Amino acid sequence: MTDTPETKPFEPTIIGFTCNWCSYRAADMAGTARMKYAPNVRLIRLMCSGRLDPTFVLKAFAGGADAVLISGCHPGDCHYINQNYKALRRFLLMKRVLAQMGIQPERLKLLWASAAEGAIFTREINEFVEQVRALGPLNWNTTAIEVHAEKEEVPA
Amino acid sequence: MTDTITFNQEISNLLYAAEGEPIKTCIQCGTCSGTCPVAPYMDHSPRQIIAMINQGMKEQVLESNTFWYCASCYHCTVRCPQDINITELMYALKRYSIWKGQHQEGLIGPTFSEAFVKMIVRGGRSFEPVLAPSYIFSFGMRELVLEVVGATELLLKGRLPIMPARIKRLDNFKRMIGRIIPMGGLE
Amino acid sequence: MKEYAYFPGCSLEKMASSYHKSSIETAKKLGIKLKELEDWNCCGATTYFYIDELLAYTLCARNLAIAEKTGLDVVAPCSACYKNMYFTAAHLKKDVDLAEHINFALEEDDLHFNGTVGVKHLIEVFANDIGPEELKNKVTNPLEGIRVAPYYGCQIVRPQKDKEDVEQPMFFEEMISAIGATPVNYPLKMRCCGGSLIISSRTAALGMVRNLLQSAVDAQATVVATACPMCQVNLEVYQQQVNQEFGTNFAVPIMYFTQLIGLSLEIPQKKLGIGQEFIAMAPALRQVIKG
Amino acid sequence: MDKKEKIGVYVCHCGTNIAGVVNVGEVSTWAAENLKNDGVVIARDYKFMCSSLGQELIQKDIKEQGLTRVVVAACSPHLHEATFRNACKGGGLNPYLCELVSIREQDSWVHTDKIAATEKAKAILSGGVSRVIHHEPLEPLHVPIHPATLVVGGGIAGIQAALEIANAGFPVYLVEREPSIGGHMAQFDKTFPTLDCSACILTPKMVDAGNHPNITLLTYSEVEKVDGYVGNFVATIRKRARSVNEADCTGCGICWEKCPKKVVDNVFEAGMGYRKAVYVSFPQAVPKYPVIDRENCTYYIKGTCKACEKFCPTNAINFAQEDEILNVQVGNIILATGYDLFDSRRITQYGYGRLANVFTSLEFERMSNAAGPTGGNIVLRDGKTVPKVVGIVHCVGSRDKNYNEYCSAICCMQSLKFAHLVEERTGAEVYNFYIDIRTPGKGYEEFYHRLLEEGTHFIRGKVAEISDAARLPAEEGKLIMQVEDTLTANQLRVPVDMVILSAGLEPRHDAKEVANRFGISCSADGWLIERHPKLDPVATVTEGIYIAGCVQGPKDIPNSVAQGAAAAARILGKIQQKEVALEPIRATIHEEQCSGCRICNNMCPFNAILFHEDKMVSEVNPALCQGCGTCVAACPAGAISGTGFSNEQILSQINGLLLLNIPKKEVVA
Repeated sequence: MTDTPETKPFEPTIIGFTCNWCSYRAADMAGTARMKYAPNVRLIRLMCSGRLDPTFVLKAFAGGADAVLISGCHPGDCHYINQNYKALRRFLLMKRVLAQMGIQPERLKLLWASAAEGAIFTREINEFVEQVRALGPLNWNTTAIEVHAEKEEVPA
Repeated sequence: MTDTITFNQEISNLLYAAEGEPIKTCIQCGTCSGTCPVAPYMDHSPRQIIAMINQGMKEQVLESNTFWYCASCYHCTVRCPQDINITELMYALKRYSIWKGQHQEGLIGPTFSEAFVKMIVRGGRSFEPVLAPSYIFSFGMRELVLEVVGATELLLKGRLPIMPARIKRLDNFKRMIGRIIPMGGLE
Repeated sequence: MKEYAYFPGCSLEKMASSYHKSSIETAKKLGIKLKELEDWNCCGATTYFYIDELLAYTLCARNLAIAEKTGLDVVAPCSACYKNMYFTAAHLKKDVDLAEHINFALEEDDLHFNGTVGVKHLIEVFANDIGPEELKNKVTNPLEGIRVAPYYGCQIVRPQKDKEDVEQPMFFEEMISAIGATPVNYPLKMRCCGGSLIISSRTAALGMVRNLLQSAVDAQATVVATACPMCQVNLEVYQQQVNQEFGTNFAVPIMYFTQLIGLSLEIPQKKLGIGQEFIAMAPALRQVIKG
Repeated sequence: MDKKEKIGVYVCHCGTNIAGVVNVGEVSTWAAENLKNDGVVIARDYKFMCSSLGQELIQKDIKEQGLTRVVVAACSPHLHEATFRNACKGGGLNPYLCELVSIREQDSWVHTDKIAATEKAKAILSGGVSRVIHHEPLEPLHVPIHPATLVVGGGIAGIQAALEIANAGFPVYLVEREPSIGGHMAQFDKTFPTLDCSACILTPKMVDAGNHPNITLLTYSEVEKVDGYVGNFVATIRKRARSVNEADCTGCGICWEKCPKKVVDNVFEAGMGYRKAVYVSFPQAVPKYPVIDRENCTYYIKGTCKACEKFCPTNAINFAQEDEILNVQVGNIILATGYDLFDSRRITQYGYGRLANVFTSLEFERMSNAAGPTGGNIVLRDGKTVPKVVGIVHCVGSRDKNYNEYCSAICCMQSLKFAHLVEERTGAEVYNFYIDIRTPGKGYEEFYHRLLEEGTHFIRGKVAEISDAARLPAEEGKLIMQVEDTLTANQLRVPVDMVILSAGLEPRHDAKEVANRFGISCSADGWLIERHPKLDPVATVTEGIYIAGCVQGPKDIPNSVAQGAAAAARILGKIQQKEVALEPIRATIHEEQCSGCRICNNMCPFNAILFHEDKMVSEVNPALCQGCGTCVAACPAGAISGTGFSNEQILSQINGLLLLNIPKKEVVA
């Protein structure tokens, strides 16, 4: 594989939402164990995957992300009893919404990872990055940022 | 990318039915070998075969009779505490061994399997008498006599077909198979 | 009238024709129609999986696709056919890529597998869809005094399909009780008979047959009942060789469960294929055979 | 933003942990130049930000430069968030105006490409800067702590916890479902590895708990409901009718002596022995009062008998007694509800329930107990034959994905103890069938060695099946254990007279309901989840609720006792502080924006949202709210904001994280 400037592979940018208790700790665990994964994912910590507002996903896509990862505790393991089921429902809904907006639903991924599953976290991220790389850049029309109510000043 | 594929991975890749690489998770508890009704006839117990795969002992594994003796009874599979589909693993080893053309001498299994498959590919259905000549050369004489005795009795009782049954849409059937594997390999 | 798509499988065409006959007749008498699949092909048995996994799935998928066209669940009387079809359907439903690949091949025969067909073993139809209660009500000739060793064999419950008990199921026993016979409890009812080894590893297979027959005889069974043509042939045809090999003296009739049910429903012996066997069933059944 | 924030950025080298992969100098220079418009006035990198010198650096800048926000790019917030917040506080800045972003666990430790890692660090830092602008100064919530504690479960862990708290001078309610406290430990004969008698060491503690002036013992009782929050819980407890007036009963035992109804004791005697319809669980029961088992009592079934009433010298029998409902107020709760034994019937190939001489571990415990149903004689199910060969199966229901994947931790030692007792009392030959011998505990490995010296057979292999199918004359009338000796690769058929299944531990069958009732959660296995598996093993995510003993996971007696004591210590610390500070991560409903749709009401798993019928708006009780934010995301009117995780904070963080990509996109478009 020789990379000439023209064939340089596309590097996707992925925004990942993690919950404070399981998946963020899974990421910590991956770090502590020095597991290696692709540097394309940037994480945002929420207290719970149930906090995930669909607006966040749209905002990420509008802001230039090529894909979004949502991750939380395994079903049944939620630190807030069962709020990750709400994340699951929102995830399924978001997939449909994305399809209607012309974004491949495969650009949104849901990952359950417990605090001990750094290896799973690592593996899934690598797979997801490859999957998104195959999908190519999103280039979503950034005017779609108007779709949602929030008006943000984009830092220059 | 620079990693060479291990024997464990090669076998795992042949395991469509048992996703992933479950062989690695074996804890060597011996449930499979304790359960196996054929284990006393095998040169290595199923548990040892798994350990040997994980150690990359390819030659020794292919030389063993273990997987050819597997009776596909799935008793080990339902008991395995690690959810390893051991029976499917034995299938994978058979496939690997046939593919590489490498197996213990004097085994009937490989020849028989190939003959059987060729027959289905030709006619769509299995038929027993035709099989005999295909594997005769690898049969011991005593077994051959016994087999003929059995077959004759079945024939006398009207329980063996004289003519092999064929399916009707044989051409479609052959083309269908052609889309999965190149026919040259088997015909 | 309940209706099923019926996949007889190669052995039932001739070798196990008595199983075929007795299945059709018994089912008919119990109000179940078994409609044979048109132009079915061999399921590949276990041997096919030795050669090429994908090809094995393709063979089964063709039958499943043909069955799917009928809109009925497909029933297989042979345990190996059943297991192959069941797991092919399960894998194809789970793995869209696999299904796509195989459907590409099926196009050659104008077929498509959608994953809607259900797969059942013939014994499940009798045990669950009819059930011991209804069976008991329809029995006119209870097989009293017949001690039957129910032989489950391997691939009906193994590998696990759902949440059923894979170690000590009881549905066969319940069915035997329903027709008035006595199910005997013997420890090897779930053990493999070595059927798939009889050609390739005869010594091992004969030993397994011996253990099984011994266990049934120790429990004073007069007949062994099976639900698989491979087990039947293996246990019956090779009994003589077992006797030669181990100096034993077995002469245990190996019957299909449908033959036993048929007798209890007073279906004529001939229609049940009784008389085609090597080890005569008549002596063991003397007390219940009418006419 | 009306007022421009003054943000200080600090990039940590963490020695070479970060600096070895991320070019920290480049990151801080980049931040100083490119995040100027966001308000970054100073950006530094330093070898160890968490050191006192690093912290002083921040404090100095806050004072001298008048920083209003601080962003530290270092390790995971789970490690040092509190450190940097405290540093800010020390510098005079509200601690919640500090943001720690992780460029170690999430960057330098997981990537090898230095350029990519440096770019990612910039993005992470930029996200933190964008976020911190929207931080608000917060104060921790303070709530008073009620000095009483509720301990649920009267096994050894619960007893230990109750005694620790009571001895420190604070009131405890100890609730137990069975008629007596004592738990599983009361059923055991000997304890490993010292082989001291279980009852001898447990009974004094039970008596202490029963007599302690600070402990209110509520046996034959269950907690039905818990309301409130840390410091101020109200527990509703059902005290089931014993049909015996405790004030009058002397525990003399005449009632159960005279009772004509024999009942198989499936609880204490594990089905091996009998009790009467009026009974105490065992002779040393605490409290000493019996209960009438109404399901089996002749009087409750047929309306006649009353033998107990007739003979009771103090007229303590009260057939008309009704369940009592108590409401108790407590500041903290300890759950020590223990475990259930794995049901060995589930492994049908081991034949338990089908083959008479297959015993469970608990049956064996009762059998070997001198006070048990066989008077301590180890005999077959016929009650008289002494076994000559005994097989012990390890890992029954444990380390098996078909049942429980985890290791039950106690079975190896338990099996060794059984092996020793069998040999000592019967002289029988003992076979241990194990997968791995696990003896991590003080004196445990030494006990294993003792067994090896005693000549116990150890066969490494998981037993495949146990049957009575004899093939050889030597196997006639025996149980045959089929197993591979994995060390020699031989398939063995070992004929034995008796099999003991060393069954594993399982979560209580109702663990999920209990967890729900107390507002905490179970792992997929069903054990209750601790706040942190290493650093906080007895607390839970719900403030004020602690767990101890096997309810948290399988463990032996010393560990259960340690956890009971640890949970008590945590609570005593809390009680002595008199009030508790809570993280101010809470949801708030803006009344003027609330449409009263009530969607959020049912979303909340902690029932923290109440609805004001009069004003038709919902309100969050900040003491109950745990801050998960689900309601914030769900509110269709956007009327709920989540402190610390507000929409503005997160949306800005997204923007910040993507800062480096935006120019690239524009070029492409």
